[in-house]
Amino acid sequence: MTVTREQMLAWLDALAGVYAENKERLTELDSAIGDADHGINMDRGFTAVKAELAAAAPADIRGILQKVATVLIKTVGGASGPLYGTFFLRAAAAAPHPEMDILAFLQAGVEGVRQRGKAEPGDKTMLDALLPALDAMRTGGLDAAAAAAEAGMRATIPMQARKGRACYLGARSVGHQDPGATSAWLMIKTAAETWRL
Amino acid sequence: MTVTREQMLAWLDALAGVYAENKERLTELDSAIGDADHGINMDRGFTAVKAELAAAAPADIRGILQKVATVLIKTVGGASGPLYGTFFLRAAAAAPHPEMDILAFLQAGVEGVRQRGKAEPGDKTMLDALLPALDAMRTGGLDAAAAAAEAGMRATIPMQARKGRACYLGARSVGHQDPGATSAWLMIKTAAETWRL
Amino acid sequence: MKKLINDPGDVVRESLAGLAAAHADILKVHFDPTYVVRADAPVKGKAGVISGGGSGHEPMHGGFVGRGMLDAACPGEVFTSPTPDQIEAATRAADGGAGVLHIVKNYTGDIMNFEMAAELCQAAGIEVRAVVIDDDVAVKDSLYTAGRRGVGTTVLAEKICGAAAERGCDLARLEELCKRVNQNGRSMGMALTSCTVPAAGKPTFDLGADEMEMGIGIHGEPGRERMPLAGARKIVERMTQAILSDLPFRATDRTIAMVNGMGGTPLLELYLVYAELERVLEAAGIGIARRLVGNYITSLDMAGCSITLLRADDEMLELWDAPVLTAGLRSGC
Amino acid sequence: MKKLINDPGDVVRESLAGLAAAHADILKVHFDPTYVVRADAPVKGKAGVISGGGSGHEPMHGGFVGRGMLDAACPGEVFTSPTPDQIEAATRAADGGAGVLHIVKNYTGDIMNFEMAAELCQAAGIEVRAVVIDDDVAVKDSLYTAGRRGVGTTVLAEKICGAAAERGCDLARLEELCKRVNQNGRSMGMALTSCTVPAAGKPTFDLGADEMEMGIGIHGEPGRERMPLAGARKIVERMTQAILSDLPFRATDRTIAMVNGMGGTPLLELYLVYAELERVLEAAGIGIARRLVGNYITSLDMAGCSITLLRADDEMLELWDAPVLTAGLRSGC
Ligand SMILES: Nc1ncnc2c1ncn2[C@@H]1O[C@H](COP(=O)(O)OP(=O)(O)O)[C@@H](O)[C@H]1O
Ligand SMILES: Nc1ncnc2c1ncn2[C@@H]1O[C@H](COP(=O)(O)OP(=O)(O)O)[C@@H](O)[C@H]1O
Ligand SMILES: [Mg+2]
Ligand SMILES: [Mg+2]
Ligand SMILES: [Mg+2]
Ligand SMILES: [Mg+2]
Repeated sequence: MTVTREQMLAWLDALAGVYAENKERLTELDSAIGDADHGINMDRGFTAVKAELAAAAPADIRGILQKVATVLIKTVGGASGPLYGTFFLRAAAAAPHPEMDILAFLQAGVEGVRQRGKAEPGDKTMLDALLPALDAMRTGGLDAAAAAAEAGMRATIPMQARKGRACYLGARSVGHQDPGATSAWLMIKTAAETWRL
Repeated sequence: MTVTREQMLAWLDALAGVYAENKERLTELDSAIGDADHGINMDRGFTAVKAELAAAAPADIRGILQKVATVLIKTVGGASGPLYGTFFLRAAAAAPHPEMDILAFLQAGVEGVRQRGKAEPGDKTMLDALLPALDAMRTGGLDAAAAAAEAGMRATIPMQARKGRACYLGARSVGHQDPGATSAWLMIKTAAETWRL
Repeated sequence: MKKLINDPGDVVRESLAGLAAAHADILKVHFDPTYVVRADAPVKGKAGVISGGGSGHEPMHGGFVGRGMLDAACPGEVFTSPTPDQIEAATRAADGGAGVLHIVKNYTGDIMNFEMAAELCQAAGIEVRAVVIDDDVAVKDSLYTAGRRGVGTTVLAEKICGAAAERGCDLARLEELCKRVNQNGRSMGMALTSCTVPAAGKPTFDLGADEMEMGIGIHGEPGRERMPLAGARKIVERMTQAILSDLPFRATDRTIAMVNGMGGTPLLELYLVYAELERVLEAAGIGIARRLVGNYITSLDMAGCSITLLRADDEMLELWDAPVLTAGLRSGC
Repeated sequence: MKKLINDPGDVVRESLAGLAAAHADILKVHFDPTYVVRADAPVKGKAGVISGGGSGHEPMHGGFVGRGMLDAACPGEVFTSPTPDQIEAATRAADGGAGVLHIVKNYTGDIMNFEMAAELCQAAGIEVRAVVIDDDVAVKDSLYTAGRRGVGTTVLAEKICGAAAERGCDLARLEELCKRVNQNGRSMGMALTSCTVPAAGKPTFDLGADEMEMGIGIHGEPGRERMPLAGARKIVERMTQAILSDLPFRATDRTIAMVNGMGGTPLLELYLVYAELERVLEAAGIGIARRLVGNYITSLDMAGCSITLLRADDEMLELWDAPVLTAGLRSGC
């Protein structure tokens, strides 16, 4: 399955809306086991992405993804900034033009997050939504990926965090859904919705 | 009407109890138009007086009143410290032994407060309880004095303060009972009760 | 009540013990009667400068004891004036033979206790001059009332007079200088929350989530008016206008400006307030020659701030720049 | 939410503008990318020392920029790590040709952003060494987690390494020194109230009127455990025991002690806490050679405190006493 430059722009545009809508919710989740800013960070980042692309969208998908990466790295900050930034940086490298293969895109991005954050599955991070999504993508396509991401996100609730701020809470981190896994699910879900093929 | 050394000690002992009981109430009143410490100040002062007298009560009334004055001046602080301190200092000067005339006592004390604080009747201070008490004492005796002090205390409610902290509130000081007028009433009332003659 | 204390009745004494332990190089604390005094007091031949008042305003006054500022300070109980015996003892400890200046904030209790102490000192042959600070523009002045409160200008007066005394200025000129600082200083304060007096155990006043108090003092007294919460810009404009119109300040005036926190407001906000103050003064053509941003004259854990502006002459500016070494304020050494 | 701010999104920028306006003699603030830098940077031939992290901890880090401490600081949004471009720009501005030390607090976000920045700097030919501070004894360390948080020891490391750099210490020795400070420093914090992130608008966590959080960090993260409110003595004993047993400290150790306020706790209480700390250490035979009492590494408007103990060697003590001139910390000049 591949997407065009226009579909990519449509997705990024949709994401800005999605993170704006979920700003409070993500921040709420981060209050419970973090420092109450994840929603604010994601909203700031993707609002900036939208503005940048509106001003001047690169001619090809790789250029677009590179721009998204640098904007996120410059504007998000925190842990999620470098992580999502690296996701798009690696995805850009993996993106041939004119069209982009979704599996290759996801594979490169998730691998980037894993390398940057050095987290393992079960550490209660965004990886717990991203890795299942990647596996499901291989076999069942985007809708399956979105469903797997959601399941992975819910699976973070009983986990005790071993990475990120939440791990400072030790056992008290159990019983809360990971904010980053939630923002990651929103990303895949939005892709499945905008790229209905 | 005169009181003996023993009656004087009984009154001072009773006052320690009265201000301990009314600590919260006086502080409450001071929160509304002052700085929330009048009850704490009075309680600290008369607790110290009680301790000092228990340790070593002077042989005559004048000595007792002088001791009360110095203890209050040293322990009460704030506006009420110098005021009540001066009250007892002047009362001491007016006290002949072996017995003490209540009217002379009250007259000297109230005059001392007036000179120290330079307040006028109607300024919403302890004087508004003390002056009526003094007048009533002349004609009707101690019970009348206590009743007059209570009326004077209530009369401070509609007044706008012109002296003390409360005057910083301007019109907002109206509608609240003056804490110092209240502690002054308690003083006269307790005298009437302990000196039942 | 949530405070890092033990028995509420011991707060002042236990805190002073910590102050003494933390700054033994600068000051000593004497108990019963209680006062804070310069480690090297009395300084022979130097006029002494002391102040005092209720506790709960830290670092004022004890934190301003040291070279170039106060020789001694008398801390009363929380929000309660110190007693005459404390003030007399502090005056004796500060007297190097050239007399002692009492910097008194205009509160009935402070005035009366310092008066009684001054009588005791004079009787003991120590020359004392008292200057009353009454700079709070929130309080309408009047002959028939206790007049204005003494607030932020007290800090500036202590720094400037302390520096002058350090240079050998005599008592008469110190008195004149302190009066001049008071005449040219104006302050206004506001509160976002009430403070809680330890011995009282609950907030002195209740303030709605969307209300603020304008024109407060430093003792948790309610202010002149309660109004809907506003942004920092509006708040600073309102406070500054009240200050500027009062003296009045004029374009081309050079000022020493203080943005002071009430104790519960973090620096992040105080610097933001300072930025707003500069904007307003620039528009009015008034220059800030020197400035102080931080918690200097506080009201326990109250959230809020006060602004103080002093129209400064060359002597004041020069004295402002002189070295000062205290727990709460240090520069030039 | 009750704060002296305008638009919550502008807090950091507006506050930095105030910092720059108030301390033009000490520092400059650059925007987009945002960093605070010494007025006289870069100091030719001197190794640079910079730090950074989320805002909301004032005076750290911007208030520690100046002679004898930091050459530059990168303030992120409130509680959000700065971004690599900010860190790279600050590093360039601080580089006098002898390389730059990055003092990084151990948070995943800070680590990753400083890592990415270091890669950019190395690519640009600037030598960078990063030392991670992880001194919080409240967090159980483990190979499988992000490890301990970096808290109070960061302030001591910035002072000591800044002084060493000022004396011409080279980058390699600075790195070694900073690691030594981190290895010998331990901290523990507690909260009486939550803080409120301006952009969030409400308290990060709810705490009952008779509850407190033990083992908090500096970002309003809930602590290790919630417990009934206790008196200052009990609280200090508990915190100090956790610190002493961790290193472990031993009798005859000489320490630099910091009693730090979280932003909403007044000095009156912090000095009282210091008195309690001295009592506990005396009993343990541990000496306090130097101390710091005040608000240095805060958590917005949170009420609470933290205690930091550094087992100091002669070099650290000598560097501690060296002159420092910053907005938030000054002595010896
Ligand atoms: N090492 C890591 N690997 C992968 N994801 C991580 C890691 N550390 C944190 N995260 C993710 O980042 C999220 C928090 O992001 P955010 O709140 O924006 O940053 P910060 O924690 O710095 O405030 C967490 O919920 C978690 O999913
Ligand atoms: N000038 C004055 N003359 C007489 N009484 C006064 C004067 N000023 C204040 N008071 C009395 O003192 C009371 C307040 O005492 P207190 O609260 O103990 O002192 P402070 O106001 O210094 O905190 C007031 O309620 C008032 O009755
Ligand atoms: Mg977060
Ligand atoms: Mg009072
Ligand atoms: Mg009082
Ligand atoms: Mg964060």
